[in-house]
Amino acid sequence: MKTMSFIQAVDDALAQAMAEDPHIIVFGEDIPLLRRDLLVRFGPRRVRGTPISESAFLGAGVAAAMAGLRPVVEMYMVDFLGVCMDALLNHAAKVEAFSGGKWTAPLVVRAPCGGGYGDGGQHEQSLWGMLAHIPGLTVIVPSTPADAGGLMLAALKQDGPVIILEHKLLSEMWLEFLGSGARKTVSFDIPAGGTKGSVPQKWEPLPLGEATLRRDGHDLTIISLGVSVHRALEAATLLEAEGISAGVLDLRTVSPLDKKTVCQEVIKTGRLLVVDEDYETFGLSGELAAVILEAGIAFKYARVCTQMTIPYSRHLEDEVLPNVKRICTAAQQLMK
Amino acid sequence: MKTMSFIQAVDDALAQAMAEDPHIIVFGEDIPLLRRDLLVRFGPRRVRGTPISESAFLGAGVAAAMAGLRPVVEMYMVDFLGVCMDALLNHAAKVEAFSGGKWTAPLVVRAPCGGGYGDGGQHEQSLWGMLAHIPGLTVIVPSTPADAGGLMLAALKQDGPVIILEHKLLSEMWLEFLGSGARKTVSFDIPAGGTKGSVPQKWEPLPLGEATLRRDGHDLTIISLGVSVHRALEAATLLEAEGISAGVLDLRTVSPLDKKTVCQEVIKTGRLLVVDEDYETFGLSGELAAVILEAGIAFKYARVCTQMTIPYSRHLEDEVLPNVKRICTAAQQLMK
Amino acid sequence: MAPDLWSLYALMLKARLFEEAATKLWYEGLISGEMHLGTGEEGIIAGVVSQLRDGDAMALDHRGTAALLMRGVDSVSLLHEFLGHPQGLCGGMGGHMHLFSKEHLAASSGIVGSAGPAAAGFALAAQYLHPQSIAVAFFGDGAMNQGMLMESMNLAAVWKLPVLFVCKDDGWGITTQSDVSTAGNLDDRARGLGLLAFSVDGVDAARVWEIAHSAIERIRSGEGPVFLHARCVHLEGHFLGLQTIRILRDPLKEMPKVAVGLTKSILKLHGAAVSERITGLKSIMSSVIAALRDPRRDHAHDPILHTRAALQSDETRLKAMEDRMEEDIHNILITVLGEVPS
Amino acid sequence: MAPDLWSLYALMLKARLFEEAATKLWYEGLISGEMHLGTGEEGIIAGVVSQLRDGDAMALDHRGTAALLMRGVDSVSLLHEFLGHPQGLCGGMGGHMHLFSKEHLAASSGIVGSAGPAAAGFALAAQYLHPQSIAVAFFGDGAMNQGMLMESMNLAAVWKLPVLFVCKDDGWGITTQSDVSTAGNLDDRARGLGLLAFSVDGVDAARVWEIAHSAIERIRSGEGPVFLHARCVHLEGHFLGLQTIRILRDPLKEMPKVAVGLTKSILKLHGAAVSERITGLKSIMSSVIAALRDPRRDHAHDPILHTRAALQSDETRLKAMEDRMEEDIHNILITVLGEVPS
Ligand SMILES: Cc1ncc(C[n+]2csc(CCOP(=O)(O)OP(=O)(O)O)c2C)c(N)n1
Ligand SMILES: Cc1ncc(C[n+]2csc(CCOP(=O)(O)OP(=O)(O)O)c2C)c(N)n1
Ligand SMILES: [Mg+2]
Ligand SMILES: [Mg+2]
Repeated sequence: MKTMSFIQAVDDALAQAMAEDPHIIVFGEDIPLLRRDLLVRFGPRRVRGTPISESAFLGAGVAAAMAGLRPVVEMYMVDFLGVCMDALLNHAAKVEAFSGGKWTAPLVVRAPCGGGYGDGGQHEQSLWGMLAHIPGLTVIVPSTPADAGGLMLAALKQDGPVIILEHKLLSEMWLEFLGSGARKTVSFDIPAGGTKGSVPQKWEPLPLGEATLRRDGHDLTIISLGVSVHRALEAATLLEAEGISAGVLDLRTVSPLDKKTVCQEVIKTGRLLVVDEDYETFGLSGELAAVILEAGIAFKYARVCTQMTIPYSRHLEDEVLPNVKRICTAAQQLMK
Repeated sequence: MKTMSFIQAVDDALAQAMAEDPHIIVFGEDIPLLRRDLLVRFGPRRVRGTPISESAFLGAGVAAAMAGLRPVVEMYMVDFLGVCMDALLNHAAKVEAFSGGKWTAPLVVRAPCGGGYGDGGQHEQSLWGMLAHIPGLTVIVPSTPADAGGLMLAALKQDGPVIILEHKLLSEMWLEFLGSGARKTVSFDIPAGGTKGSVPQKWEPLPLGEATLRRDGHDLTIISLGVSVHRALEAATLLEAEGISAGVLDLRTVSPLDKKTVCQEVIKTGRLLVVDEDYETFGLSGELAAVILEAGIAFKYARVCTQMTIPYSRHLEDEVLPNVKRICTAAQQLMK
Repeated sequence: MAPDLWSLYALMLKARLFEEAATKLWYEGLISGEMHLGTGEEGIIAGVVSQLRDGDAMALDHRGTAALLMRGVDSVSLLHEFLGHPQGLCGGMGGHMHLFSKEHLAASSGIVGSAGPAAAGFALAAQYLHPQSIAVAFFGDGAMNQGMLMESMNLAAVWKLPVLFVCKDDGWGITTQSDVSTAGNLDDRARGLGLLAFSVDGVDAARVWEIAHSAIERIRSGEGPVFLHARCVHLEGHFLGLQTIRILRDPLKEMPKVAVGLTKSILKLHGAAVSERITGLKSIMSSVIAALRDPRRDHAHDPILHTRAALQSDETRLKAMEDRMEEDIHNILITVLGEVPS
Repeated sequence: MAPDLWSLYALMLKARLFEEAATKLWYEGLISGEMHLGTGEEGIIAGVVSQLRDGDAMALDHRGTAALLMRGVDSVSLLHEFLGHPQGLCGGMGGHMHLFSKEHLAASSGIVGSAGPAAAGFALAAQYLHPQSIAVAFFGDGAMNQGMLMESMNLAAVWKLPVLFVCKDDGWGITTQSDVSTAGNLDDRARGLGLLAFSVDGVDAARVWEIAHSAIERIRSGEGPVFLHARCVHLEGHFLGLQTIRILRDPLKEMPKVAVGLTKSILKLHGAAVSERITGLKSIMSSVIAALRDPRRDHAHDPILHTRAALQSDETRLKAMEDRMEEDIHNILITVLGEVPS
């Protein structure tokens, strides 16, 4: 077993795939610098920088995928999908349906997401709930290096459009690039288990739509993803001391959702606490409630999510994003 | 009591407000023709056509609202918000938070939505689930002329951004414009109760975030909005004949959601059937499940929504959009 | 090089007859939704599409029918698609605004401007997979104001992508005239985005062919994208049943529907000063009058008649061709409608 | 008309001292997130903002600090905001990329290009509410490739909106040089969108003032939008701690971090041919070397030094002004930091 950082793992899996499949190309703003290792290994033809025009290059990625390439299109941050949502909503996600199943757009969109380092509300969103609302998109949110690499590989073998959201707190590269690299005076609440970890000798694709149980528990089930998985695990340890046994299920993919495992775990405990860094309403936390109710399961439910625009102030931000304290309080409530 | 068509009601309420408040202006593509009555009454200064550049004019609407106007910005169809989602996601919805509550963007976005007339998957979406996911937006989906007018007036008095989605099947104007006006050979499943109805002598704003019970029932509660309310009412009549008493709650506003009434009704019947023309996953139907569970209510749950890209073929389309038959079947299942 | 007028004529006629048939079916209610015809722009489409080869791609807008037919998509499967038939080109899932043929590397979209990014993406794939292949984007003058289209011109220019951007300029976007919605000059705009720009009158398919020919040669040789600005007139207006056109064609029937509201609005208490209301009324009238004066009513703008005139000397061959094509479309209709349960 | 050099200098110096103070606080970890300075573009900002009046609006990008200070936003409340303090301009909710002052009709945004639509909207409101007021959009050269910005130029032109579009062209978008990302010519592009276009070297605040002055007169008189293309050099690069700048300033420390990965990538099995890998390596090196040759290292590009040179003859006044302003910023720091619990 090797050890890798989160971003190393994604890039390493991508590099492995690029070595095998010459159809994979990578482009986005500043990519020559940001993916310089890939550029040097695979050459400037396959690793390209783009103008600041997301609608053009994401839209081009969709069509290039239809025409036989396998583009990995990088967005600077998931928040900026606002300027080019059309390419995903009305094109990538619909090609397969529109063509009567005869044509697909196998592109991978890579975007940093998430907050906790003080960049403010236009740069720290999660938005996977919004993206997963669109039929035809696969949405991946890994929480560990091993998952990040394995899911990247799976994305590159998928027959339709896939979005991989990489949390900036898990990525030393992003934090260093966004300013921490120049100063030792800031520190963020970075989950160790997510930023570094063991990875397989050779990458194998992980199945898409399979959640994984990070911790077993019999009193309540915490379902989460991304950085929040680590917050949930921390909370579960604290809760254990209080005699509450909390399981933690890591979804890994938002869409497709692993309904089977979700239901199985909630049946076990009868209590669900969703911990979701994305906005609370009309998103993942609601969908989980629906899916379990549809299965005819009776359970108690609570959620800890982001309820408003993320504040700039580090202090306010930490309160607004799901934190260990909020998770513990919600869990205690749920046990009453 | 007067009688008006759905679109007449919206335009009439808007005209009443424009007569009172000179800060209201209206713009969008082809608006001089589409809102010709408003143009003639209020002059070309207040009713303007725009180039086909949604990002520019929706974004301009946000800033114009911040600077003291009250723009009503029209999108040709809600689907096209894909090209300019940024203006709502990262600007309109966030001004208030970003400014520490000191500044708001009171604009009203008007957009036709919905399917059932054969325009295909890029032109018949609902998307309110996606929009309501964004904190800071008010999302309105009226189902009758009286509500449409009253809610339009309320939107024009609101202190932040509001989106009103007007279902094309409820709007003779849109159907006529989109082609039916030229041929008598097509007919759609248009709900009579939604397209014409009595309206107040003078418009008063309706409260935002208040659902209304269209039909009382004690076996199950159907929660719906827009055209689907009428489908639900039709289904409820059929169900009654089978001895199933179904209530129908019309949400009217998606965000803010009338949690109180929603919970109250579901407590009454213990069964919830959501009928939602928007995409099924990660949207309204899930949020309703979550809200009721959070209130600690135990209930049975099912949903009839749009599960995939809407097909062009009228036949397939009718199966994919929530229809009376699917509603009845789901209700019967829920009673088992 | 000179184009073969006969084959250009054949391509145009084929599309015209097909779209005329579709028009009938639409009026009969057998085709649902909106219906945007390409009648009037066939000169542009034929002049460009006739030069495409295997491996070339097309990104189409809401008027993609003619381009697909001329590129060789089967008429029966296309008509099936219009009727929402499971055997249609897209299994009835797409309809006339969302036509896709993987075999022909052709994709349509109803989102104005999206042909730009799509063509850039097809061209990017061509750079890797089929050097010397190109991608064509077809779009209207209204689309030139859509950001993503301008962005994609810049992208194509900096990446030297093999794209021919074809603007079919009919001077309108639905009911809005371009001179009130488009500032500056489209050719300058394209040049400011790094493209070579050429202008042509699309009524003359042969002239389009010639200009497109040299543009495409340039593009194939890797010298980067070109902008082809081609004027045209859409003979049926924006889409079938467009209100302003209806008013023109049947004023007695259609005018009252419109006039009642307008008159009321002129008289309503509260509102703009009377003078401003009159200005408003005038501006609406002028858009109807503009449609009246619309060159679409002048046969001189029909590219099919234009090319036909040049072929008229060989009347026998012309008649034979026209008869054959009429029979073809007749057979297609029989094939397709024969199956449709009445 | 001629500008008052002393007041231009005072505006620029105020912003510079403030941003230098902010830099220190950022390095000390008291300011979170990214930090984009406007140091180097003060000549452009001062030349334009000094001409704004009550009722005029500003749409700002990620470098809005200088413009807000020069427009009269209180320094203390701005610094409080940077520190995330509840008494900050935005209650600590916005931070340096999302600064809003309703009183000054000024709004910033971190979304590249969004200053275009925002300025168009402010100008639209001005048309109704404060005729003769104008809106200014400040944005970079990279933003010129963003569709919504180009769209908004066209919109402003067809609606004759009173907007001054100011492109602060530093030749870079983060680590990408504009000559590889921008095709054509920005002035032509703006003209193709219906705008008048002027070019100026932003190091010379007085020259900016003059050109902006005539542009703004024109705009106030209702003749429509103008594009002002002003070159500048960002003395600190894209944002504080930019990697390429770090490598330049401390190669012994920073280079190994980068070099290890690059060397490995050169040697890895499977991948491009060696020649291509070398090309790739060269292209990365050249972006570092471009930063090395970057004019930002040349003091001749500092607008503050440029204007100072013209004032040097009156050394006493200059010293008095500089001393006073340094004291001001010192006091501001004391006020603000005095409250921050250490
Ligand atoms: C993004 C978007 N905005 C608006 C529309 C509605 N719409 C459909 S066609 C059209 C006019 C297009 O004009 P032009 O590009 O000139 O093409 P033409 O119809 O004249 O051929 C508009 C506004 C749309 N489909 N997509
Ligand atoms: C829509 C969007 N895309 C990408 C980014 C990331 N980004 C922030 S600043 C920047 C570069 C902007 O370049 P320019 O407009 O020239 O301004 P400069 O920083 O050079 O002053 C980029 C790409 C963003 N914030 N928004
Ligand atoms: Mg047109
Ligand atoms: Mg720049």
